[in-house]
Amino acid sequence: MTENSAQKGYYGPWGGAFIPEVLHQTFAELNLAYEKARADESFWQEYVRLMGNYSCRPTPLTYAENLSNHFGGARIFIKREDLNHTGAHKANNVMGQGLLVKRMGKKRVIAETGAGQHGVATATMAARFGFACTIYMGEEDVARQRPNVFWMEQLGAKVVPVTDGSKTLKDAINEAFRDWVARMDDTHYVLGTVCGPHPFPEMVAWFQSIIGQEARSQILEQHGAMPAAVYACVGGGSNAMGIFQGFTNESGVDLVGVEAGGKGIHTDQHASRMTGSRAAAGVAQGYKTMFLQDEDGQMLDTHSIAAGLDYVGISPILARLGDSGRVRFEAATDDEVIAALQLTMRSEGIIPALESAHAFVQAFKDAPKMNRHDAIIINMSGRGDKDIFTIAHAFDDPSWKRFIIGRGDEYRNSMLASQKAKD
Amino acid sequence: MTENSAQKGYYGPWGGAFIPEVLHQTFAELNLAYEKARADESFWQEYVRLMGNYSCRPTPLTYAENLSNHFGGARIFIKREDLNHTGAHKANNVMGQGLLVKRMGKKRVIAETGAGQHGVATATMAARFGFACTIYMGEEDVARQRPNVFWMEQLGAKVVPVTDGSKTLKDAINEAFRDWVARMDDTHYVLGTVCGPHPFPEMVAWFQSIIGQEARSQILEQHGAMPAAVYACVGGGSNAMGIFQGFTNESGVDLVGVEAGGKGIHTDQHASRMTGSRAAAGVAQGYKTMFLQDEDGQMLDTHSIAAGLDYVGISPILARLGDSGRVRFEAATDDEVIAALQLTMRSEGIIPALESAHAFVQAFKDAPKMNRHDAIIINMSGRGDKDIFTIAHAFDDPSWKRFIIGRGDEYRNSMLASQKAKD
Amino acid sequence: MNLTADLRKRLETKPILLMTHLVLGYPSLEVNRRVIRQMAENGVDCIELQIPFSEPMADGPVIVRANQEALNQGIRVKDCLAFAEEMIREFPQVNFLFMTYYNILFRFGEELFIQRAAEMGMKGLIVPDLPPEEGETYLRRCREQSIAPIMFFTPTSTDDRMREVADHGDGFIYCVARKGVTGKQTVMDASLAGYLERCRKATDLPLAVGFGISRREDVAMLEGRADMAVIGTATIRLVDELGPDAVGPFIGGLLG
Amino acid sequence: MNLTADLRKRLETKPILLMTHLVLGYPSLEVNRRVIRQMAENGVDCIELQIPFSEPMADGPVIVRANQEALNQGIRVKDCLAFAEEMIREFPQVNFLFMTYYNILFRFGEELFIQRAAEMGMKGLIVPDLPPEEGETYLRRCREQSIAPIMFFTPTSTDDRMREVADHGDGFIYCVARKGVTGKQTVMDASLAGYLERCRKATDLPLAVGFGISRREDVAMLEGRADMAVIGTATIRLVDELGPDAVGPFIGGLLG
Ligand SMILES: Cc1ncc(COP(=O)(O)O)c(C=O)c1O
Ligand SMILES: Cc1ncc(COP(=O)(O)O)c(C=O)c1O
Repeated sequence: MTENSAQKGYYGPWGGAFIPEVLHQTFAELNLAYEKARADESFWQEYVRLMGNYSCRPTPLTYAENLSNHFGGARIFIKREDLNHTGAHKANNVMGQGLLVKRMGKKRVIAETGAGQHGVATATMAARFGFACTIYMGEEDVARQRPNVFWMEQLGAKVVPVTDGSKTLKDAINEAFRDWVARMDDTHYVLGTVCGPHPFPEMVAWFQSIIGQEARSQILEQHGAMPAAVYACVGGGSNAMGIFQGFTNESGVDLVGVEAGGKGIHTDQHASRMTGSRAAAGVAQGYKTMFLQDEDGQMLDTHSIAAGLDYVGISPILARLGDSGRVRFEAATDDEVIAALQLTMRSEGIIPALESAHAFVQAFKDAPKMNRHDAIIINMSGRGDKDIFTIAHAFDDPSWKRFIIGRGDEYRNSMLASQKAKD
Repeated sequence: MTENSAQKGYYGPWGGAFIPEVLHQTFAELNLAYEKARADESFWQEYVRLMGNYSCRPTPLTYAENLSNHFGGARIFIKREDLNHTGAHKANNVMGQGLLVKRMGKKRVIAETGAGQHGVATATMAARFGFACTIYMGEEDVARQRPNVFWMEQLGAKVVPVTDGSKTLKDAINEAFRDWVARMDDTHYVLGTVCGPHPFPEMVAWFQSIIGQEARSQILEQHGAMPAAVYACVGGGSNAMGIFQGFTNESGVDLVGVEAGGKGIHTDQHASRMTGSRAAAGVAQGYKTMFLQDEDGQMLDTHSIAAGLDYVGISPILARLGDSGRVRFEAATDDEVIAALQLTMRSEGIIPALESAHAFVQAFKDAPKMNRHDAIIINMSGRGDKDIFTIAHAFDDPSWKRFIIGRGDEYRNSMLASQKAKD
Repeated sequence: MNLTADLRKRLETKPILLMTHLVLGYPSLEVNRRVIRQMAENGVDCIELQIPFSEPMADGPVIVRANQEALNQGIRVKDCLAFAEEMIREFPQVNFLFMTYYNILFRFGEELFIQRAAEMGMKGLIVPDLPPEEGETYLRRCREQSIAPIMFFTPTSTDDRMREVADHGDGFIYCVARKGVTGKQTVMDASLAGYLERCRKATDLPLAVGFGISRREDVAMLEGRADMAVIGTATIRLVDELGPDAVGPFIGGLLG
Repeated sequence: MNLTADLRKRLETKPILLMTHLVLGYPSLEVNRRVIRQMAENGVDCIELQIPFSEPMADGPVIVRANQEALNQGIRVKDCLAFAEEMIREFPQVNFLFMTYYNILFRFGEELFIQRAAEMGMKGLIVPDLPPEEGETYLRRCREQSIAPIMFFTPTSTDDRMREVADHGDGFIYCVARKGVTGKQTVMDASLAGYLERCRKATDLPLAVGFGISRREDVAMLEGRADMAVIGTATIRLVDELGPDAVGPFIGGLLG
């Protein structure tokens, strides 16, 4: 690989575009379309208009008075990406790429999805833009995230269960690339986060920067000063990059990325690349970054209570910002996440997605150490009601279990009955 | 009863405040607080600020280009109440009443809920304002709407299953009143729609008028003229009243309220008060309106695929607007609702709540008969992902059924296992 | 003789009167008939006949369920009227009152209902969801037909409100002993005593009070403070558990 | 002799060469050994030894599963290197190449890996996810160690791109017959023929082409159009179904 890290698509040693030759032309065209869009102010205006009209941007920056009082330290503000159409920041990226696809004249989009959030967002965008849509999703995730699969299908997308590898997100990404190399002429691959080969990290970060732009002017208006710190959970890193970009130039603002600590970063059940010691530099899925991998370079199985954080790699841009110390990385365990989620629900009437709740965990650790004239922002990347199956399960709610058992029995009986009627 | 229909709280012959004497003082205080708030411009400003900061008002008015092209008639606009915090217009009313409760110095709120939407919204408001909260919900609805019950409980509310009567919404309302007559000193009853005794219809309509105010200026900005028609589903009537108020003075705007036609308004399984012939004038639940009732005045069982429309009464204000011809009433059947829902999902990437989909049905019937220079607005009162259990069931999705059966079996086995471990 | 006069007359010979209550059609009109006989023969002064309604908003769980059961068994308003007429004829020594919710009158026709009730000799009407503000025509028609519209005092009523309400009422005032719905126990304490004093000052009409009365002592406690003790859910529970024939001894016991 | 020269020499006596492929450790190194023997003894010119990787992005389902199976059975990179060394020693008549993804080299140490491969007599490296733009040091080190970095032509490559890529390559050019991943059948049609003509014009290096070749006719079709036929998934399927001993006759049959 090149040693010239100032090359396009590199962030320090990270990034690049490790793509099969058959995609060379496709990426050349994509880069061109992206560069043109980026240079064209009207594109961004169209994007902002679309997000204002179809989603509900600007999303609010909510002052969490009760949580602030509870911790007695910094004033806590919450950036409400949960209020986006489809319930998460993923909408920003897909709608932006949708506009680009329209410009490129392609008629079909594909995407990978883990939790299903990016899949639902992409299926939504495809319905709105009139594109054909195929979503690749690990077979395990298909089984775990049935509600999202249902919605993707209802939105007109074809959901293809991926049966290779660990049958989760990274395998879905591989499979999406396999589709793309066969149908690059009419198809665009809507990558869901700030990872993958250049220009994806840069492009997705650009679309997500709308979060930071808004948050910056909102905190100035509401707090009258820069925040002391900004917290975001980090799966691939798109919501974190989105909000951080509003503050990277403000050296006084502590940017904190929170990874999935799973059962603890000293166990082998987590997905922390920048914290802990299971990750190392590597090249996979088209880019170079810190990957959770073994000594041979084989990717490891990961774990998080939040499906959207359960991924082996991390944005090359964030890896760089971590190296340089501009972004501080922390990890939150599954148990801490559940506790933060409960506190937030009861204190503010706000239900963060399990992913987002990771950011809340670290903010809650830091807030009490700060002063009342400090403000901190938590990026609430999505809403938690999508996670009912996981959260009710994690809370071990007996009424929920009885409800599901009852429904299941009903379905079994009705299916048996219609079976018999046929025989 | 009085024959003077110009009396406060009356709309033609409809409305009034048929309350037990024990609530006389409570209503006197509520009326006073409400009148004071209404006269105080800063109250409305505080309300608008709260809805802008905690929910995401103004909600967008989305131009549905694909649906417009599909029908080839009027330009179809969708008012996006689904993008509110908690996913429906119910947030407007509860947050408004929350502000009022704060002013009145009460510390506890109670509410009825059918589908659970208003219950979740109230529990959310209570968490945010720091009120104790009890939600009354028919036992049947508790069983059907378990996800919403789960969230209400997580938000800190106590959910009380009501085992009387038909065990649905109307019985929950009765039970909430029974709570209130015992604890009126510290408790406010957050009624969920534009029904019940005065001042509730007027007050809830006031809070919901924010929808119509926004929609009016948005359609002028986007379409340059008044719409030809505005469509809203009608359960109690709050989302309809909310949007209609932006247009009642514009005589050229056809205001269309769509009721639950259930299995057909000629069957006895529907909830249409203004269409069909099962309703008659009556007095119940504290107000006078058209109720679905038998010759003796006993309320009838109702049916709708949409739990939020499954109610015996209708707003007295809407009953009046129906009598006067200002609002046209139509009914949509369960089957029509499913078809409209599917078309909307696939065409626009938007998932209306089953309730809201009723409005879409009638709009889709009318749009093709209009011209391209006409605009119509559909009030999308809420989002449909809350309805996954009902929608997946209605669509008879086999993968969904298998998923639920599988989960149920898992839970059964783990419960049996932990049972055994205890023995 | 109108209801108020009748009650005053009875009070000349009794320290306190008794009003009992039942839900028509629960568990059946046949049982109602036997219960009413027991009540009448044991000296009850007034009997509330509750016409079932599907939305008994102001009632507690026992009565709510009785309403519902009666409706489930198909009781109709016209059955209730016919039955009441029969009871009035059979037990002339008792003052009968209809208790029900306003929609029952409204659907029947307010004027017609009041007229029918008056004609059959019904002494009063108790309609808990019809405050005087909503009852202008109702109150006028009751006056015209000389049937007493029973009004309510409650612990939340101000003195002014009591006087205002009493002005519209006739027969007696139904004093709600405490906040909440029917069927719950209350104790006689300073606050209840003070409340009853306020009631007394606000009107000349007899005062009826009930708060889960089930023993002789409960009734005795009211003597001197009110004019009539109201037995609400107690008899329903009794009939449910021991059958209609237990009602007589129960009533007898209450009067000591 | 370097790889290109070796292939040119073989082409003097054969109308077309053969390259076969296998995934190391699938189903086991033992079976690999037997398969390689069959290949070598039946005149195969080149063998691709694929070092398994957990993310085989550019491979089709059959090879993906083989990668995974091999990893599940615990194959390590160092086992692959040792095994390859042994094969090179045992079958000097065959040109061996490593095929793998870049992370395997990267984690091992790019320089070290290339050096090890060269030292053991490996003739070339095929790394499908390392385009020349990312392979500056890789290409330099391959040149230094005289091991051929195999480059790809694809149907989407422009003439300019082909020339550019060929400039970086050595040994032969791997001409991807069609869009999509490995393992799918393609037919020889005008468009494929035209594509191969473009490939030929873009480079002097030998051209290797594979597209689901499984019969003598498939190979024959390539004669005159390409220099080497690549047998990819066909042998894996064969071994799965009929065992390693079926490979010899199969290869023999391909050459007619
Ligand atoms: C709500 C939510 N937050 C966060 C993430 C993690 O992605 P990223 O790190 O790209 O923001 C996901 C991914 O699915 C998500 O759904
Ligand atoms: C999404 C939604 N729409 C509509 C309704 C009906 O209520 P209303 O007629 O008061 O708007 C409900 C009630 O729960 C609802 O949840």
